[in-house]
Amino acid sequence: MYLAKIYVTHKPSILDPQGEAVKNALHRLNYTSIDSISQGKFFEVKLNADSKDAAVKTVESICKDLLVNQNMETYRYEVEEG
Amino acid sequence: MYLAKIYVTHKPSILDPQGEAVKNALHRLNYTSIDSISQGKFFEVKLNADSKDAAVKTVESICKDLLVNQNMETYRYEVEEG
Amino acid sequence: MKFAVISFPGSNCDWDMYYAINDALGEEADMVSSESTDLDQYDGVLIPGGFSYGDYLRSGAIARFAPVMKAVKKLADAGKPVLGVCNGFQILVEAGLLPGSLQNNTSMEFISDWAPLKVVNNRTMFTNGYSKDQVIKVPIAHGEGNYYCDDATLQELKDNDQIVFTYEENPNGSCDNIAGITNRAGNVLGMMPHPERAVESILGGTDGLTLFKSILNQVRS
Amino acid sequence: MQKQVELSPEQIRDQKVYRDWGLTDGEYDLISEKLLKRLPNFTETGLYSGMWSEHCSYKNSKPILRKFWTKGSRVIQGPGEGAGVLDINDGQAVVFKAESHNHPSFVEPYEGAATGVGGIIRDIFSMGAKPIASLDSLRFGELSNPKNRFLLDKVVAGIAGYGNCIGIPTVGGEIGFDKCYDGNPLVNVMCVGIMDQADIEAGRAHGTGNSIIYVGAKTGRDGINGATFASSQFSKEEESDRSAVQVGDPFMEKLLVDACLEITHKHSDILVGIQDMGAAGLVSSSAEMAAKANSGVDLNLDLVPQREPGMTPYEIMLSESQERMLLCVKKGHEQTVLDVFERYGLDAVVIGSVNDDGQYRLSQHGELVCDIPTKTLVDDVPEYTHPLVEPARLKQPAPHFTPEFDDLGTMVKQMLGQATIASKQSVYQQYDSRVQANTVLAPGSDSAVVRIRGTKKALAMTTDCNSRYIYLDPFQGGQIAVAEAARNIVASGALPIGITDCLNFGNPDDPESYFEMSKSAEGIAKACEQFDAPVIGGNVSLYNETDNAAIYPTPLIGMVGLIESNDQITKASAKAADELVYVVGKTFDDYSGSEIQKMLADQISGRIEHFDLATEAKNQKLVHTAIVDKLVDSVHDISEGGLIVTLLETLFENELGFTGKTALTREQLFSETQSRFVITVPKQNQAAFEKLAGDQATLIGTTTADHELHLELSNDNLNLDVNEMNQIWKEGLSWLMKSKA
Ligand SMILES: Nc1ncnc2c1ncn2[C@@H]1O[C@H](COP(=O)(O)OP(=O)(O)O)[C@@H](O)[C@H]1O
Ligand SMILES: [Mg+2]
Repeated sequence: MYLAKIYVTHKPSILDPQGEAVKNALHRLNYTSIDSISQGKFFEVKLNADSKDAAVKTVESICKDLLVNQNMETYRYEVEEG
Repeated sequence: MYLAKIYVTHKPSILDPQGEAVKNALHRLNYTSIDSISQGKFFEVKLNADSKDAAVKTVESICKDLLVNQNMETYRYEVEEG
Repeated sequence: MKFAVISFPGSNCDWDMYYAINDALGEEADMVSSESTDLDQYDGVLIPGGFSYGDYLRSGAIARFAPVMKAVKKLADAGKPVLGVCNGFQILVEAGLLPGSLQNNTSMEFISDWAPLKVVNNRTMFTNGYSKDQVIKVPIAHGEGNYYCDDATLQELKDNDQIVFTYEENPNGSCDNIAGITNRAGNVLGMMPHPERAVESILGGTDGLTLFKSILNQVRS
Repeated sequence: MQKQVELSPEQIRDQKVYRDWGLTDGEYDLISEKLLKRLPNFTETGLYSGMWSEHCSYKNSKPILRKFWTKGSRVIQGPGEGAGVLDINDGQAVVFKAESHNHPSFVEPYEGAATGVGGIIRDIFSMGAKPIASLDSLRFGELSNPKNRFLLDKVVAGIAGYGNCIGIPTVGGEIGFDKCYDGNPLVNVMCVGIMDQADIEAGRAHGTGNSIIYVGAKTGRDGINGATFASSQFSKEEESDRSAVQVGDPFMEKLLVDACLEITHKHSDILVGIQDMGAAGLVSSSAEMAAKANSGVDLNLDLVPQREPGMTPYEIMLSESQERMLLCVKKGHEQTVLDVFERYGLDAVVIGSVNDDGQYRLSQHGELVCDIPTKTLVDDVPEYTHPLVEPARLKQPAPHFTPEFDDLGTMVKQMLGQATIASKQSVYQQYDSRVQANTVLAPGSDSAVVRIRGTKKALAMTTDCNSRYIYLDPFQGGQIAVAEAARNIVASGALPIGITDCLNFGNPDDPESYFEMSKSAEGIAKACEQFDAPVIGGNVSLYNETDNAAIYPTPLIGMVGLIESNDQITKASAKAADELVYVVGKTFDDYSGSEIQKMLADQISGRIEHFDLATEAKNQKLVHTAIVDKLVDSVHDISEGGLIVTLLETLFENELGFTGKTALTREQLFSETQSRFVITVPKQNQAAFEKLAGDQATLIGTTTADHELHLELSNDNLNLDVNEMNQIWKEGLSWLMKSKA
């Protein structure tokens, strides 16, 4: 069994209304030291694979197929045995 | 300026409809090797602070105040200068 | 009776609630901004549906910090009626006035339809006009209406008769088919279905009007 | 900072860079030799390319749009403004318009559809109207292709995501499936608003020294020069766009709607004009507002709120960032307006002012980066007429098609499960159709009906277009699209008062495609006059082709009808057992372009027969009179799938049955002869109804309580369990969607 941690974030030039709204809320709560905030997704995936390489391959392809909208998002991941 | 990376995940005992839905979709796409998947949130926060300690303190408290619903979610973070 | 309808940035059922009280029920309701801090002149508070602050982060999470929420708590503590519908329910939960949480529908899709509901508890100030186990028809419209709480909380809800409405056909995966609950004292009701959309027969039914009439009954008697 | 090196005017000319932006050699020469008498610089060339694109200028479609009938006694504002306006009595007006977002929805379906909704809503409230309802009209390739399932899923989620959040009910729409939409899905949305006639606003900037105020979201590198790309054909290699995808923020737009309506209602004395920033963003809104008022503007781009550092004038002016509006406000009164926006938490900034020399002047970092006559951007666009060539398929239509099948019951079941026929509930239940608490008929009936609070009036609305008929006969097909919309409006108890359109076609440079466009417009125009429903606005989407394969010509009709008294609102579902069931209109062997032809022959072909506007109008009048006289309980028009589908749909909701007899053949149950309705009449009204109807209606049976259907035909008998049929129909679409790989 392998454990993959996948981090999905907005591409820089894409509008992130969610992050904006959270930042504004924090400012209203007087956290004025917050300069910017962006909200992304974080997946923890447990999967079976014959090797780490095979696991990485699967992770790469589920990112492309489903987890990530490549029009708007970028991603990175770590895979470890676990 | 400090950069905090905050990871928010469902508590293990709590229902995660989003993770379930993603898993089912992956199974329908024939990724049968996926054993489980949980979907959380990932924030990148840029903030001003006088010291790393001060930054950590702010991050801790914005998590508790707003970013995390402690009934259902847990969190961890890393803070670095940046 | 004089109600306050709380309007948050992004509330979109605020006027529906306002008209339900002023036109259909024939009582008085004011539209009150979420920035206001004083609700002392009101006999009850109605927190409407919508997408407060875009429902970004988690639905209701940002709204809970609006200045008005302190006043809502005060009014709730005084035993006056507080009703949260849909996003209003989500806000009450985030604010800790009601237990549990509202998660994504299991279909991960928004659902809008008429839902048959069972009145499980008709001895509350919101439901005294219904008979026990009466099935009523009220519209639902939500993406995050999947009520969830831990087992201990659920047991408490049951033991204290806090479950008020359940779905006849569960549309969203909520535990024990819960559609609406009260706080322990029974004066704060949160529900996903929209009673304010069922107050005129031209709109498809008046089962929701009975809920507002129940509040009047209680206060007047 | 990614400071781009901009090409010099000479480089633009010599390397013919303007061609990449969609300007032709002739257009470029016109600009440099006649209009400017000098070479345009980089920014200026970009502005012309955006403003002279088909999407903004209608340079290819204007000759066609002129064919439409736009007068009508109710018209307050015809085509030309953000949206058209019609008088609905008592000093009130209805405002509506439809818009396409085809290309963005193909590239990024969720955001493309969502921003389509956001865009059309801005057109409505920029007129001063409160948006009260939206509708959609969607076309996809067949669901056997996973890409189309993905597109449908995401497009619907996008429409729902935006409409539900902003709190405007999505009350109706339509969806069709045909191979030709593979790679060219259509996503059209329509928005309807109401207002007091006294509050009408216009998109104008006049009065020297008056201020130009920018409000709403910051400008980013979203959809830069999208108007130009929307006006070009797709090719497979070019699926990825150069600039960032536009993302919608419905929360921000909700604040914008409320704030702008507050200004139009409370501060109309200081508001000169207001317009949304749609295609070609800041340049089109500012240039159009100024050109309409014969003035010019001076804008300082440093003042434009920007999301990203280092944006060039070209990027700032042609960005299609969403949720932005432009206002012209009387000099000295800016603060009043800024204060309102501030209360809603919106960014609002004075970015320039109106001038009296008619120049369009932009400065950035203290430099003049554009200085051209405003009119040249808007009014000097050349207009193109194109050769028309009748496509070969129209000259020699295929021979008459007669459906052949074994078992009638099996055929009915297969029909009910077709994507185009099956219930769309799994789609429309994702739309909040009741927010605002005015929806009387939500999706599921013939047209949606929204009452006008505080009056006895209600508005009926529908979107319709059977593109198969237009493909087979553009002129008659155009008429049929309008007739079908009117039929849906009438079925709900209303009378049509006007239409908006969305002309979705292929490449106008293709003479056959242009022929289809031209002929269908003539058909639409003719039918509009017949039904007293002028065209008050619309939108054109050309170049819907992938690698030279064009869609069926699809001129969407969005129609609005008025119901004077809300006790006339009529549903499509029969209410009770023991009511008489009539078919209004005659049934012939009409299978060209029908669903059954598509099912059995896997293509459509043939000649459109037996349609004429006079018969259509006569049958609609009968139905409307019967409704007003309170003789009928339910009315459902007959469209795709024919009589049997309509009859079953009439029975489903209340789980009724039917027993009856007809002289029709079993094949004719699937005929799609136009101008027909299924209606139910309580027995006590039989004499009165039959007297009114004469030979226009035929009694075919009665409703029963046992959810069984027994129908005797001239050459067969049909016996069905209505609840079983209901299940097939209801689950058909989800079933096709779930057959995921
Ligand atoms: N995409 C959609 N969005 C909202 N409602 C829809 C959609 N597609 C169909 N509907 C609703 O489903 C019902 C049937 O649609 P349709 O078959 O197109 O009707 P008709 O053939 O009478 O025009 C209508 O009430 C329509 O508004
Ligand atoms: Mg119809």
